[in-house]
Amino acid sequence: MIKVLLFAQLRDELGKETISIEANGWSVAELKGKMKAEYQLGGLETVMTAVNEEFADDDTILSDGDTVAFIPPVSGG
Amino acid sequence: MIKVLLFAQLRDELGKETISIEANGWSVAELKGKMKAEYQLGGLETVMTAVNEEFADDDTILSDGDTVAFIPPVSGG
Amino acid sequence: MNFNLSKEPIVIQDVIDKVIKRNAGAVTTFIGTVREMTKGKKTLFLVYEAYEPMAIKKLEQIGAEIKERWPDAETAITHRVGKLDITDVAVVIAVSTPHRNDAYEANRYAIERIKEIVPIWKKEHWEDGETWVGNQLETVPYPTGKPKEGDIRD
Amino acid sequence: MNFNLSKEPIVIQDVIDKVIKRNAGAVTTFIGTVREMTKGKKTLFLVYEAYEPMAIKKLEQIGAEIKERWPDAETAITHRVGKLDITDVAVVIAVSTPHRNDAYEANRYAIERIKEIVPIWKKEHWEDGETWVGNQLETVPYPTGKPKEGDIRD
Repeated sequence: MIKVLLFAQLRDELGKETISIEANGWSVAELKGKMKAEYQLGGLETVMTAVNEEFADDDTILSDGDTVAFIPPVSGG
Repeated sequence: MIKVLLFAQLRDELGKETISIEANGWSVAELKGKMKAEYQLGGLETVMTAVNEEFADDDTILSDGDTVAFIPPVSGG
Repeated sequence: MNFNLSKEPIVIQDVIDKVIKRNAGAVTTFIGTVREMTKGKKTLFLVYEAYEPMAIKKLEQIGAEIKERWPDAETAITHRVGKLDITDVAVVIAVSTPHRNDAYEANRYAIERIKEIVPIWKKEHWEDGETWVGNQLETVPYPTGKPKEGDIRD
Repeated sequence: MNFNLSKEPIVIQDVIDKVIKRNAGAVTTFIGTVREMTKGKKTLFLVYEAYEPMAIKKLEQIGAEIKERWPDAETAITHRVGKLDITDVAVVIAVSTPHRNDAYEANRYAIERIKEIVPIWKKEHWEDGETWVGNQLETVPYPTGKPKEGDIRD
């Protein structure tokens, strides 16, 4: 299983902070496609993605136990 | 009388903080000449001069009651 | 612990103390506070949310990047999370260096990088609603998750 | 009293508090501390002397100059006088503005102007002697009152 973390407007949109998905061997792009298809999560083409707390690109392959976070444009500071 | 204030190395050189001089109607340049001739005060060509707490140039004419300060290059901050 | 998040009000002096050194003649701080008016709209309060472990890692990374560019610099950053009122301190960045130009430049580098890579989000609460502020340049409220093109740096 | 001299240690927060405003999102501070090593020479302590009434006037003038260039800026400056040990705070400049770029630039303007026009002098005490530091750019010890040509800005 892959743990997916959602923040800010993404979390508000989905109504939950974390979900678990069977996605072993998927790319980040495939996971995004799934999030869009199954959860109607919008705007994912403009969010950054972190895998295990490091930024990752759409080609990154996921493994069981990974934590994926979708990072909407940040606004700290 | 004109009151003359000395700071930092100028004061150390002269050995006193203030002196009074009869200099009504003199220019700042004339006062500097007097300080050099009578007190052997060196380096006055590179100091700034303040008259009554405002920077003044060598042509400024002094009047009785004025306070003149010789301002060596500053090093605050 | 030069890089951290705080649920409590930030004590500015504590952040400064982390970077004071015998050979640092210059310390700059940047203090971000909650501003009441933004483009004519009145903010009541803000909520900052962070992806905490990653946010700390990214703050540490900014410190490492500064160290690479300005080897004598010492950096400390504390970012607040939770609810903040007007004038509350959201972030404190302190940088010490032997000479002052570096202290200004490294500090400015830090705030720019925070706005690019640190996973912290701000939700603005106004009299008539609330919105996640969505681009890191703070110029465009961004309720849909999709920044407009042509946003310019503040 | 946003511009003053202090015989006692400067409380940084007090200077910052003077510039915090509801519409100031950014505050920068510059904190000048006493550095131990300068060009390989070890400082034991410093003494700052000021032409006090004029120094305060000139600090106020810097505040007015900043106000002219950055009308939304609020500035406070406190400079220490007397004996200072290594790491003691010599000067604190706090500037608040609605947007951060201005806060950095106005702050930097203030420190440059202090080094040009504020009648404050620093006497360095080393293990083997003491000297009035004589050019405002802090690059040349200046025991004779006559700066060398070609000094460059720090």
